[in-house]
Amino acid sequence: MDFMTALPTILKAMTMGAVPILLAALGEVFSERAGLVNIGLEGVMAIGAFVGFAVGKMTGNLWLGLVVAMLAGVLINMLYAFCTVTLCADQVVTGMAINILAPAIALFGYNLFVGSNSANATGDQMASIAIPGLSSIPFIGNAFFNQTLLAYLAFILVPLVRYFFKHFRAGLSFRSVGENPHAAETLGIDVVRVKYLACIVCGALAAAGGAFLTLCYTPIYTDGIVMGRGFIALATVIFGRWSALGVLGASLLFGFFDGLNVALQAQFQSAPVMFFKMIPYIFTIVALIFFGSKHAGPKANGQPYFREQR
Amino acid sequence: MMILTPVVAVLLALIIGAIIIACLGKNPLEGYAAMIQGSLGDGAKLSKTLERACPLIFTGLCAAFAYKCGVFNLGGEGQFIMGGCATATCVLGLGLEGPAGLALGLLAGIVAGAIWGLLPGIMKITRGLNEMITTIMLNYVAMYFMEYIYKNVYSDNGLPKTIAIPQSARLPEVFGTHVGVILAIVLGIFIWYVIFRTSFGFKIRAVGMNPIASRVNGFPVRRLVLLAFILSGAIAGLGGAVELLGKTPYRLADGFGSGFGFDGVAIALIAQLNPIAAIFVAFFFGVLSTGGTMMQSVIGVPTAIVEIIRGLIIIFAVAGMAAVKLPKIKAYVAARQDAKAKKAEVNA
Amino acid sequence: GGSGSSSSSSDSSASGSDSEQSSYKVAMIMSGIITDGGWDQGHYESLKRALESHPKWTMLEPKENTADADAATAAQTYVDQDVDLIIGNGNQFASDWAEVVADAADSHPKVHFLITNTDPTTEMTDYETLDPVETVLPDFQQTGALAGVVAGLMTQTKSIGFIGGMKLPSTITKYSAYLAAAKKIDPSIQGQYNFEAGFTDASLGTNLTQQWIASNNVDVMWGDASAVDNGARQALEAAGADTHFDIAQPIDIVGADQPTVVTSTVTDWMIGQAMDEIESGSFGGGKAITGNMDNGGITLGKFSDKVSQDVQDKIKEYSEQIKAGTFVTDDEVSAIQNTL
Amino acid sequence: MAELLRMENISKRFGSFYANKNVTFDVQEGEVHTLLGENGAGKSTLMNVLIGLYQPTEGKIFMHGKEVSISSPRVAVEQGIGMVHQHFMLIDDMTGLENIILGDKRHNSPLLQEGEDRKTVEDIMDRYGLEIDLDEKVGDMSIGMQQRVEIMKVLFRGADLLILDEPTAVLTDLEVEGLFDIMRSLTAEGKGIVFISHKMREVMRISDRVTVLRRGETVETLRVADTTEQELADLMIGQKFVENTYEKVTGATKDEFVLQNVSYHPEIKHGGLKDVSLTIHKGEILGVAGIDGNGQTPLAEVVTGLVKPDSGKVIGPDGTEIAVFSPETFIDAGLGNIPEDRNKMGLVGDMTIAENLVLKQTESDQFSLGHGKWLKMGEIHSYAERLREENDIRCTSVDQTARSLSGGNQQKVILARELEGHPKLLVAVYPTRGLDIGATEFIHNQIVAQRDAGCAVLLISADFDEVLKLSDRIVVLFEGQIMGTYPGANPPIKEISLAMAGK
Ligand SMILES: Nc1ncnc2c1ncn2[C@@H]1O[C@H](COP(=O)(O)OP(=O)(O)OP(=O)(O)O)[C@@H](O)[C@H]1O
Ligand SMILES: Nc1ncnc2c1ncn2[C@@H]1O[C@H](COP(=O)(O)OP(=O)(O)OP(=O)(O)O)[C@@H](O)[C@H]1O
Ligand SMILES: [Mg+2]
Ligand SMILES: [Mg+2]
Repeated sequence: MDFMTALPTILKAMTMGAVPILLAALGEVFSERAGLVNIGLEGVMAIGAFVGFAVGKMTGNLWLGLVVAMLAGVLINMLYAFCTVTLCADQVVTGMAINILAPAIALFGYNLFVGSNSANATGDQMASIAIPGLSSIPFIGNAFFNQTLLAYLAFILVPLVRYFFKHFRAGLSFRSVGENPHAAETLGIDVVRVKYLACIVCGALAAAGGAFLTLCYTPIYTDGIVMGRGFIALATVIFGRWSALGVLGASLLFGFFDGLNVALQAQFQSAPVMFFKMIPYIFTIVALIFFGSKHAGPKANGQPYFREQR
Repeated sequence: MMILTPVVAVLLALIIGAIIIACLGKNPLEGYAAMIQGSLGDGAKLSKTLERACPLIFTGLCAAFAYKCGVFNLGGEGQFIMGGCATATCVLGLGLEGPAGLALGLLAGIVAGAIWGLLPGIMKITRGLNEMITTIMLNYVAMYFMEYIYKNVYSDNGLPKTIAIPQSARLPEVFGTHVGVILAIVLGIFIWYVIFRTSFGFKIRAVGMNPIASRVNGFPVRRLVLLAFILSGAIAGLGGAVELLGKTPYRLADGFGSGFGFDGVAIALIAQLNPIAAIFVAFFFGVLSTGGTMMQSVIGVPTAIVEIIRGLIIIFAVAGMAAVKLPKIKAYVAARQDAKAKKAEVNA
Repeated sequence: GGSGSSSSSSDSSASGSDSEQSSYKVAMIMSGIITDGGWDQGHYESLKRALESHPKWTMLEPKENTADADAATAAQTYVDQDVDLIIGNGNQFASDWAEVVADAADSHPKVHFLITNTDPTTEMTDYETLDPVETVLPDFQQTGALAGVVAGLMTQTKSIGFIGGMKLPSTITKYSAYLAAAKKIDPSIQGQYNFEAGFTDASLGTNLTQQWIASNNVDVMWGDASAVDNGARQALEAAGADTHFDIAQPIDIVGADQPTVVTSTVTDWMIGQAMDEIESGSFGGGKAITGNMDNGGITLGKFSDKVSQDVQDKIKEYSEQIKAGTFVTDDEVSAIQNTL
Repeated sequence: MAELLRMENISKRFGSFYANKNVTFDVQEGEVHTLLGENGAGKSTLMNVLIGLYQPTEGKIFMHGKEVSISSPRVAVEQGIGMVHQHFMLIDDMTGLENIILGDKRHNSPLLQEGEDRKTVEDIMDRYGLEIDLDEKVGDMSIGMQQRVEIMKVLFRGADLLILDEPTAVLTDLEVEGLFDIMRSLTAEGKGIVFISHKMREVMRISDRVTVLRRGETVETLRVADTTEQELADLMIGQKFVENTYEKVTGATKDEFVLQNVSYHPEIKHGGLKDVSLTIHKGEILGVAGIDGNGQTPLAEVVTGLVKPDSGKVIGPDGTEIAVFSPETFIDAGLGNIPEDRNKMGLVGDMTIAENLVLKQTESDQFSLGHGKWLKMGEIHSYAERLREENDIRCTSVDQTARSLSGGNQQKVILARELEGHPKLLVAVYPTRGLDIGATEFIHNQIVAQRDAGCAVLLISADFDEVLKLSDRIVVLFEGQIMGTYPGANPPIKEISLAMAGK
């Protein structure tokens, strides 16, 4: 394989592939910073992908599609919030149930939407916006500076999220809830409210990540379109050490290895390509091993919070 | 309380499901009758349901055992698949037949599952990697590795499936189901015994609840955690072997084991990590699966409906069990019981 | 060959009621969904076409998203309902249904099974009985050659690509015939392929096609991987819909919202023929129904305006040769097949 | 003096159990009002009600004479009530400053105003003489400084009423003096303080009034000037309290456990050991005195096998050098351990009392068949019942979780388990921290009885009185080094105090 020929395309695949993971992972950062491990990202993304697709197609307004998708994501994530925050149910299994339920709802909706009218099967796409000058930089120009607006927004979100956690009062409160909710409560921080807020942000961002798949990547919805990206987003949060910048790096890294996988598949056609397909997953593990993550994340992450518990 | 809640949860989920079905203009009662008929209607149906539940018992036990030791093993699927791969490799690769093939096949499954469980264990202990993530990643690796096995190594005439396990090396049948089902049930009881009636299980539980105190009190925590990884992997691996050796089509192919790992986690948690309860919950999942298919086809609702009902059942069960543990609800229940006791006193 | 050689058991029980039977039920079991824009939708549309010409038949709600572990149960539920024809969308059902078919042959003699894309001689060796079973085996060499002709005539860069969802014998045959036919038109044409893309990961289709466009100058794609094909079209469109073309499969999707698609190779799964055989009592015996250009099993869909009349005429001409079996020879196809 | 707070007929029920019943309590401006009571008497519960963490089942609260409804901690902050909790409410991963300004709403901006707040905090630090490293992560701070952060949190929010729940339990005498100074300057400004402590001496020194709680109910409110230590103790436990004194052993010479030149991370000033040598004799209590954070934790970790020293030797009871540092080795060699943090290190909170009692013995023939292959549940249960009886462990059943026990009873469970194994060496770290006088007496009696039975005891405690009361010999630890060894009978208190300060 001529690596230099393949590289620009790999980089393009990297940036494209990173965006949905990045969006979902940023949502998960909010969630976990508030002490909620949400393994149901995969399901929320599926809802986002479908609703974004369907509303975008129905109204012809893709941004409306995105907004409604995010609302739908929030809605489904409220189910998670209610179970885990109000009822203190186990977060892992609740998330898992969302992963079963949400794609089923999306599929059901898709059946209703497309089953009656197969013209609905293909939607519209957001156009790429090439930034003049920058987009013609060799190798990286097309990858980084010729993207859809949603992708640019996702990348711009990274410094914003970072700024939020570093310099906003609410950011500090968020972190305290994930570290020690009882302490936060004694300082007048409404722990339950923060957790619900975290779920709202998480649901919205994860759904936006899903909607990216149908609004910017391919103009169709299929059952299973999320393809494990929700789980990858979970991994990038840990790999990225619960920080926005880290998450960006991790999702780009994953995107790169996925792009490399495809490049290898494209060029070594008679090889057993399943070994190429393993690359992103194996390298995520290898990267985790080397750049380690002894840092265990927010201390109260994953634990239910009972107010009157001692 | 702990038995009543899931039952109520299931009923609630079924009621919501019924409303959805009714909205589609179908008869939910007919659907649910079909569900029961299709899964428990006669001996043959029951045995199919048991066979469907069998792998879920294994992955449920895998999750329950690991969680008891504080290990969040989400890799049941990968371990299950690797178990199947090893069994296929052992039986097909060595050309084994008869009881030898069966025994070695099962053994290979156990070993491969254990190794696939060991890997995230080592990563956790040496590098502190969160096993929830590594096990999910390893699920994908296992899935693609299985693809290699059934497409490139033991492919049946170039088709994307392995050649079938020879008749003589398959698990024998009793009462219409393969003996793997009995094996799974016996294993469940055995694991219950290990966890709740042996010193080893006692230590596993202690480590799961408080690893620091366990270490201070002289338990070899790292070794126990590693063992939990290995054993839970071995349980899932055995499940993969049993599935391959016991159930038609006796081959590896796309979709082998798919979703069993996560179902296992849900089963374990709904069963409150009790291995014996896990057997029943897994059986219920089997009923949902076979019965759901029947319901879907009889009343003609989209397949997604069955999945929605399944998701609702899990959510309601988990939420319901969490709800009864809430301090407020507990206080209410306690107050009610007090009042009852007082009434009884007055009456007496 | 359609001449029935059904076994005695199904004959005796079926023929008695056949004349009176006024309504029939058909059910379809698939691993994906009916709106996947590819494989399963193709089957579903074939079924609907068959129903239009067979008013006695009614369809049950298709069983979508059937997991491997539930394949046999799904079939069994239809057997229990005495459904006359149970269709399995693809050879993955062949290995799962052996037991169900054997049981049903005894207990429900009126139930028939049709499994598509399956070669009964190699893929149904573990069946105890083939009495109630038939398969459908389209002539994929024809399909491939049709697509190859279109690709060969449309490509400017002499570089064409193919994405298949799964490495099946049929997939390999399709691609080999595709490339052989294209080379027949211009021997300098090069082919790129991927047989393992799955059927859901649209982004893989995009990335893969982008790589081929960048590294190999591919300008015509033919896909056999449902959602993945959509991704490929996305990449073609991004590279310029005026110079990059796609050939769709297995349903006809040429239209305004598919700017890159120039035509489609359409497969019909010959379900009507199976229905006829059941009505007449000749169904069964494990024979394979072939779909080809003669019986309408394989056709080329509409052309988009990107295909000039000139090219369309040539395609018609070559199509006749393909139909007659004179365009590409088996040897030419297997020569390519041997290099894969 | 004006009334600051009045709580009237407060009741708080958990399930069917009343933690507070009809409690009435008030605080005047400029007063220190102490709440006194046994463990579980309901002191913390009452205060948690006051700051809105718990909602009272019944009762009314008045601030400055006006009835208020404190529905959440936020309301309490607005009412000028601040609490330093018994278990610190700090976020280890944040700096001192971040912990202090967290959740504060003085600025309208949604952004943090760290610079401005830092100045405010530094002003308060100067005013009350509080010393805090604002940029250090709280998790890395000493306990004393963590507590000052807690107090600063309250002051920063401008509280008029401070609640200090057992603030002295974790402090050394020196630190206690510092705290008292702060408290005095606060009351001088007219602020009111609710003080909770089990240490009678302190209560007598700092309080103006004392309210005694017993089993959730008020017993009496007294002016300190009108009462005595003895009277308060009697009121508290509801019967005559008799404090023991113990005879000191002087002749013990047989070495049971020896540390020779042990070093462990000597570069860490407050967390290492430097060239420590000490000998624990059979039948003797060796007390380790010192200000918290001078190497007590690593010392305890080395002698219980939790960490391996960087250099030096540890010689076990049989006279051989210990090669493998793991708790198992030490336990096999005859170690009994009452660890520093009973919840985290001593007990498995979610296991039952019975299970915790047999924690180390599940493989013994007494409790299992075939070395742990089959646990004898009945045997375990009756054993637990016996220990519960013997050690006065107050619980409804031995099958309830250890977590649900009060602190004193938790400590009794640990003690029962450790002593039942007849250890050769008993390591007791802060064994009575946070316990009431009754429970403290019980624990002390048990430790001395163990010594008398021939056990070697290493007592590590930040409570100087406790060290003086129990030790047969005393060593002083300062910045990871042994400053000197002193006799336990008629100890040179002055000299020891100076050594504890590094002089
Ligand atoms: N969180 C809890 N959940 C359930 N029961 C509890 C909980 N906390 C305490 N209890 C029970 O409430 C009862 C009273 O406990 P309490 O702490 O008052 O005991 P105590 O006799 O005062 O202890 P001590 O000897 O330390 O003074 C005990 O039976 C205890 O087990
Ligand atoms: N959240 C809770 N749930 C159940 N019981 C509780 C809870 N909090 C406290 N209790 C029980 O209420 C009683 C009073 O507890 P509280 O903590 O107020 O005691 P305390 O007087 O502060 O004791 P200590 O001196 O040990 O701090 C105890 O029996 C305790 O076990
Ligand atoms: Mg108490
Ligand atoms: Mg208290």
